Amino acid sequence: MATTKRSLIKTCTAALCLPVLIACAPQSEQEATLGVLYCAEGNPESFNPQLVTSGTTLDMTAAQLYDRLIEYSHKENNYQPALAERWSIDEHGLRYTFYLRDDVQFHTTDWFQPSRPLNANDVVFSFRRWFDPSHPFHSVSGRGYPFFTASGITELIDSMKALDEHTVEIRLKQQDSSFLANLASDFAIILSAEYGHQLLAAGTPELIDQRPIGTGPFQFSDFRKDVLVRYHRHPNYWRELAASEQIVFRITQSDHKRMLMLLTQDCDISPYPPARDVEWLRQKESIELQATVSPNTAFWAFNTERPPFDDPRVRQALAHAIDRDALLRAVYFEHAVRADSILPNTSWAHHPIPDAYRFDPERARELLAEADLADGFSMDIWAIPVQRGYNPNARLMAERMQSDLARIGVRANIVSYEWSTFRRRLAEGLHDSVLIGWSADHADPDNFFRPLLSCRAKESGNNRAQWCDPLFDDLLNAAIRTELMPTRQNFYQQAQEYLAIEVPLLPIAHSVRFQASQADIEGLQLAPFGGIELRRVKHRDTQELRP
Amino acid sequence: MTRYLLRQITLLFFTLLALSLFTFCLSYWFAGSAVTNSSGIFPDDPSYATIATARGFDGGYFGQYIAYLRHLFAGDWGRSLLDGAPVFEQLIVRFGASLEIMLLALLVAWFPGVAFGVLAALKPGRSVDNTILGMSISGYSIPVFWFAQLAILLVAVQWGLTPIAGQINPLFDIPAVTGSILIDIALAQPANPQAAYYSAFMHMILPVTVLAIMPMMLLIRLTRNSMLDVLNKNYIVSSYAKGMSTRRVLWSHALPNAMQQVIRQLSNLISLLIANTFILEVIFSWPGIGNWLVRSIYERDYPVIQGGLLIIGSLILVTHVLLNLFHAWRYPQVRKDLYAAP
Amino acid sequence: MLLDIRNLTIRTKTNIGTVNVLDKVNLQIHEGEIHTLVGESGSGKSLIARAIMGFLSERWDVTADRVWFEGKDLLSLSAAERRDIIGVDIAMIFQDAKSYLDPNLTIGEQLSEAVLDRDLDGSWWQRSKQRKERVISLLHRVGIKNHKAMMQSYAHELSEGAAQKIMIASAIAHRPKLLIADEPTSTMEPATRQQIYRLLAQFHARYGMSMLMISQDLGAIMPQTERISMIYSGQLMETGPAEPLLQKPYHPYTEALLNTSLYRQAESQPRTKLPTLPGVEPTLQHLPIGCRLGPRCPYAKPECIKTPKTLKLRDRMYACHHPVNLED
Amino acid sequence: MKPLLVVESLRKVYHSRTGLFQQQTTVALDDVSFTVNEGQTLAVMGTNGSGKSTLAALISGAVAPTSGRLVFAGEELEAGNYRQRAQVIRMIFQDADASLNPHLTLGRQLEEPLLFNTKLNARQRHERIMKTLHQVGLLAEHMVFYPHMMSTGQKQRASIARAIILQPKLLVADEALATLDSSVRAQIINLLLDLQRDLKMSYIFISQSPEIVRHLADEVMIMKDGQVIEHGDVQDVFTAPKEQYTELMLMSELQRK
Amino acid sequence: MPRPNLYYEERMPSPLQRVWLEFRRNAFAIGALYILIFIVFISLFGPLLTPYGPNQQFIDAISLPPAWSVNGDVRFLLGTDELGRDMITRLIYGARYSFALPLLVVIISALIGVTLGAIAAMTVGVKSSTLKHLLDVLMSIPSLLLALVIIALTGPGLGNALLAIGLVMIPQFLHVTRNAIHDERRKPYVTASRLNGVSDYYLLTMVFFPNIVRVLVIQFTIGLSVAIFDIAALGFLRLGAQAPTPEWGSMLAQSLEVAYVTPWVMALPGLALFITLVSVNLVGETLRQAIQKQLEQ
Repeated sequence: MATTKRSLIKTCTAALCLPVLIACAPQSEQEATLGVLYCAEGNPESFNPQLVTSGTTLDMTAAQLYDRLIEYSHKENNYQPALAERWSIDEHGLRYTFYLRDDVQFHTTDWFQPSRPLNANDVVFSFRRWFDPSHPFHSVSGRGYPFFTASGITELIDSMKALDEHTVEIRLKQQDSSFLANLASDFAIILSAEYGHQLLAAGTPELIDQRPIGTGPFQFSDFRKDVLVRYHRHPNYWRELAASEQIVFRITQSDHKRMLMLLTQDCDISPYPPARDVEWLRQKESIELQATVSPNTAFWAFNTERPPFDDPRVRQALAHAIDRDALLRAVYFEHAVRADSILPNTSWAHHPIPDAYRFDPERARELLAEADLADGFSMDIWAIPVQRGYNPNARLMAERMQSDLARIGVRANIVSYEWSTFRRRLAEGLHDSVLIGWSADHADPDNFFRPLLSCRAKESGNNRAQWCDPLFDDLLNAAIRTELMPTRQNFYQQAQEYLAIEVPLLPIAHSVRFQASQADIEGLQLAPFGGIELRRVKHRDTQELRP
Repeated sequence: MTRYLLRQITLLFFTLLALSLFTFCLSYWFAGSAVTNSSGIFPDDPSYATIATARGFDGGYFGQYIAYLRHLFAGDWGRSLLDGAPVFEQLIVRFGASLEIMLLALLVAWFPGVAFGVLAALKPGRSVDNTILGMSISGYSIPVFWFAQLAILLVAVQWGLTPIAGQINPLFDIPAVTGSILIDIALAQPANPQAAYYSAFMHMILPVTVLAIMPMMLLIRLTRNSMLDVLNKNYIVSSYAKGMSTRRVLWSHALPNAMQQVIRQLSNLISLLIANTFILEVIFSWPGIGNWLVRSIYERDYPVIQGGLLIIGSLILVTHVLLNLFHAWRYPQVRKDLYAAP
Repeated sequence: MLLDIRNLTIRTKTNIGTVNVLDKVNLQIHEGEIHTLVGESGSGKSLIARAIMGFLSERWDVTADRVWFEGKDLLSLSAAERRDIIGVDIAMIFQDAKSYLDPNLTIGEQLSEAVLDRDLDGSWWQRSKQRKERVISLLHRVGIKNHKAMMQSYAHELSEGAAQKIMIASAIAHRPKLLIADEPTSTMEPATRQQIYRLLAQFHARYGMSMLMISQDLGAIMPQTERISMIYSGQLMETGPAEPLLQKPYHPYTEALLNTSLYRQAESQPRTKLPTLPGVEPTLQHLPIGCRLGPRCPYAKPECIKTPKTLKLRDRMYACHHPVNLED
Repeated sequence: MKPLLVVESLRKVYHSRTGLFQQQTTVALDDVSFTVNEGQTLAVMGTNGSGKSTLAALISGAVAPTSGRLVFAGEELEAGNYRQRAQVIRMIFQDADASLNPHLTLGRQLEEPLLFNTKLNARQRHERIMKTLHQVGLLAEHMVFYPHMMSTGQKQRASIARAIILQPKLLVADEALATLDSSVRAQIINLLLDLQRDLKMSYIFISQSPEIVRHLADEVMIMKDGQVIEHGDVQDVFTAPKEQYTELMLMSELQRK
Repeated sequence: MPRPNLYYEERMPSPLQRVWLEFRRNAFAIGALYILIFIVFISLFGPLLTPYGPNQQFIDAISLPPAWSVNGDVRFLLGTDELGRDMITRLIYGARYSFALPLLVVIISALIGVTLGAIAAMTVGVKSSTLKHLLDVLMSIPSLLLALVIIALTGPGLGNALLAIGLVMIPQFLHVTRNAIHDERRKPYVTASRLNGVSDYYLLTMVFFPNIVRVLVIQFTIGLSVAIFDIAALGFLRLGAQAPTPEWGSMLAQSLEVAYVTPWVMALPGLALFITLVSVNLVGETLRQAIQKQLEQ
């Protein structure tokens, strides 16, 4: 038998010995895994919302890690105190004074232990970072501050100082009716000055955006690129503590995959479920679907610096070539309305000009002929690789548009990159045209014009049309300098009419925004503007571990 | 054997050198600055000049290559062009994750593959053989990316049996140290290891099974063919002449010799496994190297592409040599052939 | 009578239908006898050996009136019963011995497989020790002194002669009553051949075992052969004691083979043409009817086709109507 | 008798790599000289590895010598000039089966030497092939046979046909009879004897069998380790071998007598 | 030369014919061969068979199930996709990208590789075992990975993917050819031909080639199967054919977004790919077995 044994051993070695298999453990009800799983669409570009405009990043950071001085209440339609317990504005609308709370604690983590609660220094530190080029952190991360640059507040602020430990004063150069709205937006968050100094001393300033410290309901714990972002509850939060011990953002690019993950309970919350799936998701008992009319616009922006898109006739022609009603059916499954202005229909300044964008291939061909392009040309359509509230499937939309464009002799080529590359290249202006959109950060109509189409927005890389028209900028500036509604409305109307002639972009749709979650998730509310607040979110019952 | 070992190691050394030379050359072949492509530092970065000097770009190509090798050994494999993260750190974790499913799939494929192959070889031309062979060819032909998707829809979504993404329920706070989730759980020592292992196990079932299908089918055919070959050998006859039972003959003579041929062709199997792992990682959001490499190619993240190729290439080369060594160690007559080769 | 084979017939399917590869072969081997079966390649001589050993796969249909070994019918035994005989009472060695050794096991390992458990006793450890001793003694018996080196070597390291010695050692492990040797020396150089024959003769003398030698050339049969059977194309042509058969063959085939084997060369003149049978051995698809030598036989008459028969003269048998050398 | 082939101090050394930098040198043939006369048969005997196959390969031209020269009828044979050699020296291989191209019909294979070594036209070639087939005892129909359809004996005849189709002066047979059944072997021996008589060819016959050598050869050369240790008339060498090595080799089955 | 069949009634199959006779005995393999011929046919004449264009969109027929289901429409036998394109039309056009183009690529690489391999084998002898080892190592790298490397250099796209696969296949054919010729050249029949004084060209075409053609055929079927799979896989990873090209792999990738709601859009291209691969592999494996059997006689 010795021989048999020996060859048996040899064969076993040859068969790559089996490691001890894990015994299948039964489901255990340990508490260490309590928390909520949120399916995010992409990697966060940064953990500092000051630096970004992408909704993905904002959703994952702004409301979770940070707080703002004031907040906007959709219910009451006014501004509410947050870190500032109250504020005052002088009669000229030029001097703003904020009185801060004294009980606000920063996150305590492995890499930072705060020695003091929040004070005016932190606020000044945070604000100066984006408007003061001499601030030591101004050029850290090298991304610029697109929202602030584009909305013009960088230029607007004259000075800022701490009057005492809990009072901050901001002076503006001129009156601006959207200033408070901007302060209440997701971008105007407060960082820790103490942490900033500690990092400067250590020579690693860039960590301020990578291992964030804030005052928000959650504190940063872990980030694995393409896999997850993990936050834990901030135990010393100044408001009611977060309902969940832990919140994990799972990074999944495919919307279909996210939806399947919702079905397999790999996710608790899935923002922006694809429009085509909305109907049957509604039927599922295990899934709760929320919808809100959201002030957003999907549009097709032309790079007006590149020929032939520098010719308004070409842009008009392209606008007339697209059958947007068909897009609404194919892409939005009718969960959207056609956009005839960049401004959403919910806005008080909304002024639709359907005729400028109507579907008319004949007219399109004429216009092209006028522009000496009767034979057509070929162009790139960049389609955003992620789905946003305003556009559930840009790629599909681009494919539909391809056939529309083919009808007027334009050969379109669809281009797409991973989301962060996409945005980087977009900011560099490497595109011919792009299918993208905008969701409002706050209710002021200015938020739709200035960050998207002003000359400053072009500098900040946020102007997808690379369009800069002094006349248009003048209209916007005039509108913002007054508080009088009819006057502002008039200016905005003119602006929209001007856009209908110049067509730097073609508005496509204002969509309904959906959000899906497991039925046992509570505390989740859809905000019409900007990001998602997750601090009240939790599973209804004592949570159980799911494999 | 020692001489053979030395020879194989020399071979490995030179092939690895050739591989590193190739990835080094890629910096030049890719579009853009070679400094950026190898280090991941953009020309507008203030440290660009220092980096260029450190990488020998003020000198000749040879000096640059030496500097490149030095950086490789120091673990400085450049930074991702996309997010500036050091490539090497990512690589290690992702490599662990890839290796984990590859090895597990190989394991899952191995035993049924060999068993079915032997079964088919015992009754050549009979219905058992034809069924197994037909199954093997069809199974081998299923496009793995399609099959994975069907499996997800049916097993995970329709029946709700398994999760479909990642290595473990992310609510388990398991820091990624090696990338291999089973090892990481052991290292992290969570409060509830049983539950964590269970969760990891459930996450693995689908990707590992789907990944194992093609190698298993290939293995069936390899085993069947070499087994048929071996069963016709004279030493099988002489074993029967000793009065040995069929079982003993199979176990101590036929199977070990058949395995020899299978092991010789194992590198085919490994290459199949690697290619399929790439695809499946994308589908199952497995945080492995293939998933990462594929996206980097799409995004033209050159330092990552180079690093990924280097590590996958090295894996293949090392496996190749290990297989050769194992083969020579386990099967003595192979060594004679090797020496006899002119 | 140790082995008694009556009317052994082996059929197989070819593209022209089922043919009798072996046609009613009779073979008797007495205790202690060396019996040589001579036939050219393709004549079916190896099939007989394999049929006895039970090696033939299912595509060979084996039937016989009897294949008795010590009164037991080998064809009707179960696999387990057969194993009590094969490898114990009947052993076999082969042509091209090296290929019959497993390339991946050492000679020691392979030889110990031949040692049966039932011959050993005691604990596992003791048994393995006994086993090793048996293997060493086997090696010594076939004249291999350096058993240590031999046990650790592999087949590819052996010379042809040494490999055949290992096969013999394995075959004689249980002092078989019958040793079947299928052309054990045909590929060897003359000197090595002599060595192997001497070794076999030695065991024959020592154990008194019967041997069935298979050879394709009358010129290269074992000198100690007592009886010879001639087979041609699956039919037995002639059987008889060695000396008389070689001196005075009755069957034309035997005579032709003797002439062509240069066996009687001493008598022949160099550079003269050899008397040969015309034509070639038939293939399975073209087997002649009746006596299969018919088409090539210089004495063939119609009755050879119609009524082939086997005649017996004293202790010799021949299957021919027109025997040669029978005038006395 | 005129000397047909003169072999002068032929030497063949093989190099084989054993390690990265080591080389192993094997002397296969060491300073071998001899002469073959017209119409004569020279047998070469020796155990495996004695260099006799190397000798056959060298003479037939399949292998180039390390040093030494071959002079055929006063003309030196160049190594690598196959066409020069094919006219005068041809070879019969040990394994007839393996020496025939399995994918060509016999006719095509017989035509091959004619195509490259003669100026015959298609009809003449065809005639020559038919004639040669008859000479070796094959039929016209064998022209369209593939090797796998023929018996061993027929294959050996075919390879002999290929050897003699160019009407060479010298035939080298490397163990050409070793694997044949005795009756087939006798047929081939007869054929070779007939051919020698009809075509006045010389043979170099490599064999291990004393019986065959005695029956066919005029002279015998005994080789050991690449050297000729004994060379002489068959009768002389067989009746009174000088070396023990020779004696051992000649022993064989004849001792039964 | 007289023709064999004229005066010899029995069939004289050449060894290659015998392989075919053996192959023909397997009904499944013959079926697979017919399928492949059918796919070649639709690749050639696809546009004549289909009523619509591959990218023609029907707004009134978005995501229709196959015709036999309740919501189906006879106009679209296998249904439509999320853009209202006819599935069957796209599948037929896809055969060009997923079968015909890889086939063409493999043929071209085979021609180049075999030529180079033959030249290499004829001019350079077996000298360096190290070189052989290096080539062996190169062969053990998955073709998909090599293709990925090339695509990393050239950028994604169907043309680049085809180029990459082609480049990857060439050394494989080269290696196989060279090895096969090296294995053959030691055989006595080659020596015999050499001694006949034949030219190198004759040696290559009449002596080596017929004897290695079986190795090449097997390598060809393997190569074809790998090429089809790799092109589809690259399309699936969005590194090969780009939308809206109806290449099966990229169709599959696009269909993932709707796989749950309209499963047929995903199932069909995968099924087409599966059937094609099964056919190629079945033909290849049967051929291999037939050759094996013929070698054993």
